[in-house]
Amino acid sequence: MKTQYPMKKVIDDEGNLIDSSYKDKIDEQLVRDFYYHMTRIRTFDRKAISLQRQGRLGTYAPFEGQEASQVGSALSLGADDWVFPTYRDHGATLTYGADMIRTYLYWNGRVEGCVPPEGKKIFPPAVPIATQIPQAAGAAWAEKRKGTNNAAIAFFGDGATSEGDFHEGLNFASIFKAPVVFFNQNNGYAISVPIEKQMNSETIAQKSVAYGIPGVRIDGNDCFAVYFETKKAFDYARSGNGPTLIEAVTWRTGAHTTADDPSKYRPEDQGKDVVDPLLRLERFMKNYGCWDEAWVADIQEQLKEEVEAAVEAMEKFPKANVEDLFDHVFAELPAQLADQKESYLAHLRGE
Amino acid sequence: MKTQYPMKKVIDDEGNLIDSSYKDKIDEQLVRDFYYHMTRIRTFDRKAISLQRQGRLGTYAPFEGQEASQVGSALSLGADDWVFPTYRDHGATLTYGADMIRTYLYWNGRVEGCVPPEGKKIFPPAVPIATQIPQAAGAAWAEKRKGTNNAAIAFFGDGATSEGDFHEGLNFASIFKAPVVFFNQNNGYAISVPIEKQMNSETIAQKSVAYGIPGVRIDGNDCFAVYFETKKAFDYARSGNGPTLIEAVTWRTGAHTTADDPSKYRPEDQGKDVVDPLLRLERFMKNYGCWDEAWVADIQEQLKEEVEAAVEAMEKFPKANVEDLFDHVFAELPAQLADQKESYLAHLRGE
Amino acid sequence: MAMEIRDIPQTKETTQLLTMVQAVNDGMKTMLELDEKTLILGEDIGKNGGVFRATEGLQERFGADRVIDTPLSEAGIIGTSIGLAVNGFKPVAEMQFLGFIYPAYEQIMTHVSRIRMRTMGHFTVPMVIRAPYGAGIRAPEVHSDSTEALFTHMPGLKVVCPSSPYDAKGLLIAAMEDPDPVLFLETMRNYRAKREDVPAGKYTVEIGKGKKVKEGTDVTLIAWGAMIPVVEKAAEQAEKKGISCEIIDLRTLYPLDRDIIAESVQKTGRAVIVHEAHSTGGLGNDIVSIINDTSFLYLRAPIERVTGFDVPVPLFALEDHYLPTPARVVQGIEKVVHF
Amino acid sequence: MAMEIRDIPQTKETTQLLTMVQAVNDGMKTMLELDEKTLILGEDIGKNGGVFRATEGLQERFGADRVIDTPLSEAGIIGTSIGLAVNGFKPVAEMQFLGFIYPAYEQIMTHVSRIRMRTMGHFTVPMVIRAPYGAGIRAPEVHSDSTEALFTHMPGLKVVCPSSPYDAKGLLIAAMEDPDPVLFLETMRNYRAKREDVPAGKYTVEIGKGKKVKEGTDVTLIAWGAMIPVVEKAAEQAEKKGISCEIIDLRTLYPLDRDIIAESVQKTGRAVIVHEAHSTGGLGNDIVSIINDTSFLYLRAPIERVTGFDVPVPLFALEDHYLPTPARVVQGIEKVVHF
Ligand SMILES: Cc1ncc(C[n+]2csc(CCOP(=O)(O)OP(=O)(O)O)c2C)c(N)n1
Ligand SMILES: Cc1ncc(C[n+]2csc(CCOP(=O)(O)OP(=O)(O)O)c2C)c(N)n1
Ligand SMILES: [Mg+2]
Ligand SMILES: [Mg+2]
Repeated sequence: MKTQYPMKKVIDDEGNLIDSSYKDKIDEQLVRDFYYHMTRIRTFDRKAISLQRQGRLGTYAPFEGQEASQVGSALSLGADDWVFPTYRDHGATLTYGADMIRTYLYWNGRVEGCVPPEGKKIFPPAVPIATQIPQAAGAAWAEKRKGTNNAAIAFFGDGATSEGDFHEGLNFASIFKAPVVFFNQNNGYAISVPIEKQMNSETIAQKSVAYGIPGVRIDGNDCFAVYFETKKAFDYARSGNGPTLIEAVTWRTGAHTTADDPSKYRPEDQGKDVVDPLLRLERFMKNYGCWDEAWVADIQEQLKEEVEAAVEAMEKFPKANVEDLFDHVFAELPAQLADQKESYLAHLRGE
Repeated sequence: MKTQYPMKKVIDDEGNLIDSSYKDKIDEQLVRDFYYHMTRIRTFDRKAISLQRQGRLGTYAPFEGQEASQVGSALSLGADDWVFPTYRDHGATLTYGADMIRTYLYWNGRVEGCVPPEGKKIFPPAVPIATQIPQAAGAAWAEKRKGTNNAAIAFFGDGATSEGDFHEGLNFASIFKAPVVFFNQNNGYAISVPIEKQMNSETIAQKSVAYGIPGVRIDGNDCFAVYFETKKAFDYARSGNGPTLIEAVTWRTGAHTTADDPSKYRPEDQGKDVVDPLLRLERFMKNYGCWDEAWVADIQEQLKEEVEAAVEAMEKFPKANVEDLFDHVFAELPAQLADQKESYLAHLRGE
Repeated sequence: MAMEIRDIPQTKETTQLLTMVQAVNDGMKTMLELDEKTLILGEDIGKNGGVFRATEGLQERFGADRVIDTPLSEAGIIGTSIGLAVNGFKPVAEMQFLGFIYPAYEQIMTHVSRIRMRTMGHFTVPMVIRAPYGAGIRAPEVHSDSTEALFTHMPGLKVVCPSSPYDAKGLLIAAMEDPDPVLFLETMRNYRAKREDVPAGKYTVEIGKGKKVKEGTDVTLIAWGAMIPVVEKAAEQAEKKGISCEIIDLRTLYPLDRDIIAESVQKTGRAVIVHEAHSTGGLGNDIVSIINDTSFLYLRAPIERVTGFDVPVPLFALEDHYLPTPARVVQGIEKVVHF
Repeated sequence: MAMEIRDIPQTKETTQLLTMVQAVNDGMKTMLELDEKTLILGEDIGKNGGVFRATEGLQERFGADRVIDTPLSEAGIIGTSIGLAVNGFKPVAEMQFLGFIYPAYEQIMTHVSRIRMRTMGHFTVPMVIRAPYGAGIRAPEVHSDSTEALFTHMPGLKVVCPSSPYDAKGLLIAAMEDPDPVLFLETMRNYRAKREDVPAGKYTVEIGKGKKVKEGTDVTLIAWGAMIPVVEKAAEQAEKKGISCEIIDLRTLYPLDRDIIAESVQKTGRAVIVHEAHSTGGLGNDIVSIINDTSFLYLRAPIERVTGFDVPVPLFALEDHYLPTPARVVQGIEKVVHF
């Protein structure tokens, strides 16, 4: 089966363009955008881990190693599309326009972190695995019904494909030809469970056959492959053809979350041969003469500042308001809940 | 996709053997067994409908038109295999050895109808759609663990493939190589919803690709194709290779249940071209010189008597015992439930 | 208390004599006409008109694009309805029977009920989930569950359960206009039990308000949905024994109308709660708590609960034994009155 | 009342000082050794030893064939465990968090709890479903649910929730030997809170029996699992104010130990029930009903419930406000005492 789903690459590990048909599609601005955003989210991510270690952030899910997948797919989105991320896709949402301060707040247990900037249709991260998949199908279907040209993307991991919601979501989307891209990041593990214990199929892409939709397997550490294939899937969706399943094969460099210790379950040498996606892009830039040391130093400095400022703002953010515990459950507080709120506030006031 | 899953047939609509490789595998006893059981379950089924019309049975789910699928698959089972049927598979369970009186009792709302004969591992019918699929995988897995040569079969309809449990069950079975046959009867409808509104794939067989397991599409009205392909799947399973997904394409001649009116949703001429599986077998028997009028008349008479006797026994069965409402919820009645039972029995006694 | 807010009916003069299931149908039809964002989704709701005919004629009238036959996939129905609802539509999703809602439990529990709170109101899910419920019609296994309590323990979701055609239409329209998700339970047993004058066009019955069905002085009977006729019969029999019963139809199961319960129990000093769900974990216990919290000093006898037993709803040969009967309710009434 | 039936421990003399999570681990280890039909299934329970290390070392010791890493598929885990259980095995299925059990809700609700009744005992499902539950450890969203009440309204299933290492091991072994399915809830918050002497080898604590944790005369405090330490602290504070508290640890949530509740409340005349689940639909209401049914005439004040609020468990910045605190419990105690 595998052979029917070869892995698409545009550049190789050494940063050489191996599919010349893309030559004209790649311009310097695009390459810089990739590099900028991948650097940006990595800066964010590493800072988050260090904050967590210092006790300044809650349990955190890092995405290092998956930057090409997240940036490539996020940059292929249109301005008015819907994004349904998981807890590991804040690289993608930050790239798409999520607020950095609020993204940190989320990882500090602040509900404000679930609220996207006005006009950005970014759903809060799905924590129960795979539940966002039918939701994305529904949101996309709604766009189609409204006659817009907008689409949706659902992010999910390899582990998510084992859940019933993956199946039901893809089935619905395929039947109603919802303009949605099912973007799978296959990082080889669901926490500690390697992919061969999660499924008997050799690829995730082949699961598309069950729904009669296109399935593509791409090198998820090749930002060009990710970007162009996702764009193609969006074009296909916007043209009324329905969903595509994309399997972006990638690698989670670090732990599942800061509460996890991958040395317990990953063979020591596993992943050693994976070339870091940012390094791969750097090699490409060097190979093709668009590596600019000064620019790189410049953005690194700028991004460090952006991240530091976001952390500061996060830490200065007004304290969590206990009223928010009660006020957003319903549009209007039911009487009993209003009583609970009232008497708890009185209790806090020492009454 | 469809072309990758052509429909396997052994005999055609006119009863001609179209795959000569089966010539030596078919003997007269097998043919007679098919004819006997298909006639038997049809007699049962028609009687059930007529009983329901007379108010002597509850809502009933008929299977007329699907006899070749049910008998062919049931006869391919080994003596110690597990059967996980739906509410429409009592043709298969009767053939496999379920008690006819109890089968009628089930349709009269009697829990005794869920109890199989000792030694027959027939699970009660799955009413919540697709839930039996992971269960069958589990029971089969248990046989494998025990090192027996036994397997399991899960029956389910086309509609069931839309549920998450279908997906999760097949995924588990494929990973753990459970000796189970997933036997789908694609009768074209989930109640009123035609298959093209249930799924975007052209076949159900192709859904096997998602699990890296064999998928076969067969003519479910051809008892030979059903029998030999299911047997093959069992051989494959018993040899340690894991599950197979079989799509038996068939047709539900009548209503979904006696509470349903298919004229509301099925085009009048749909299904008119489907040759009744029993007639098809009769043609085969006539074509190949094993049609014996006297024998047929004989078994018809005998089966009529068997069915009448079963109906009589069902109607003479001891009345439902109210204690059974309480006594089988737990191995031992918890105190509160014992109180509920006690006080209700007292209430019934007029205390 | 038990106020009903009615919009001016579209066709003022007209009322129709409708059964409950027809009233439900009429409610959906009314809103499909008035609000183009309304969508109906479910299994067999199109040409077939639903297994109980609740959606009869709607697809023909409004098209297969608004009255949508879905695949057999409850999590898929609710999951996509969430996407439709956050993106501007008002889905009314039918679960064929309440006993088949469980595959969608995760979507309801972790998303339908939580999206507003999680996003501080940025995303909301104004959807209705309709489900026929309850025993007593000789349905096959698992078709007869009455598990409302599994949904009242889920903050963020409202639960409504009318017992009459008038309330059914008015509450359904209120649910469809509610900014929050509503589970709308329909008693199959009384789908066609009686007809009632139902106004044409749009009107609403306020969610969260019970209704006093009958005035009385000796004991308060509290019930909803399928149990209202049972309680009414019991009250009749009790009156013959000289016991005057007040009957409260809760109509909304979350949020509960505490005031109507307290007011009545404070008057009568005695309460019998009747529901067909299991005793343990049933909503009756919440009502006992409400009475404990509001009316402790008024109580002249322990509160009685007459409920389904703590056993799965049995196959139908025994279902009449599972269900509360007027005789069992009368027994409960006598117990509290003669305490 | 609160009897404990102990089998003779295998290694008589030995006890170990264990935390709750170690005791759970030890319970599984003990039964994996004694009963070859025992299987452990779940996500990340193998090499990883479970996200809380509850299954640490078990796969290494008993093999990947008996301690089985499953795909991320709760309905699949429970569905296949049903098949394993009816076919002779004794599966212990781990749900990674109680908040992730919902995808398996249909399998539990319509099969795990009903197979015995449906087949008059011909097929049975002797399985255990383990799930860490509750808030208070700054876990991410949905990881902190305490929704035991969704499972006590499901006849056919037992629900157990220990609060101490000793009870945890004894009840877990009892659950694994029970002929019926048991949901076994583990308080994450107290997984490592204290150590206790736990006998080596096999012993059981009887399912269905509460335990009197502390004698007292003025008020009965009823709680379980994660709330026991909270209630203990509250009792200490109340004692300083001269209020003598009796504490009941229910330990089993279905079936409830009615006798221990009634006996204590009849003595004290006052009750405060504490749980972290939402108030509406919470098990506290069942306990109020039990007291109403058994001890009406003994009550000197309305029963108080101190519970989680009727809101979804919030993201962790607000979770301490969601959870009952000793201070809130003391407030409840004072309310009933000074009624
Ligand atoms: C329904 C459900 N079950 C279990 C979990 C616990 N859990 C969180 S992440 C995870 C693994 C997810 O793996 P994958 O989908 O591959 O995504 P990745 O973490 O690798 O990005 C698990 C089991 C959950 N969040 N939801
Ligand atoms: C979970 C669930 N949802 C809905 C139903 C109601 N229902 C009963 S049979 C059926 C259609 C099943 O179709 P299919 O799987 O094709 O089997 P068939 O009836 O054609 O044999 C439906 C929707 C159910 N039993 N279970
Ligand atoms: Mg992964
Ligand atoms: Mg069908």
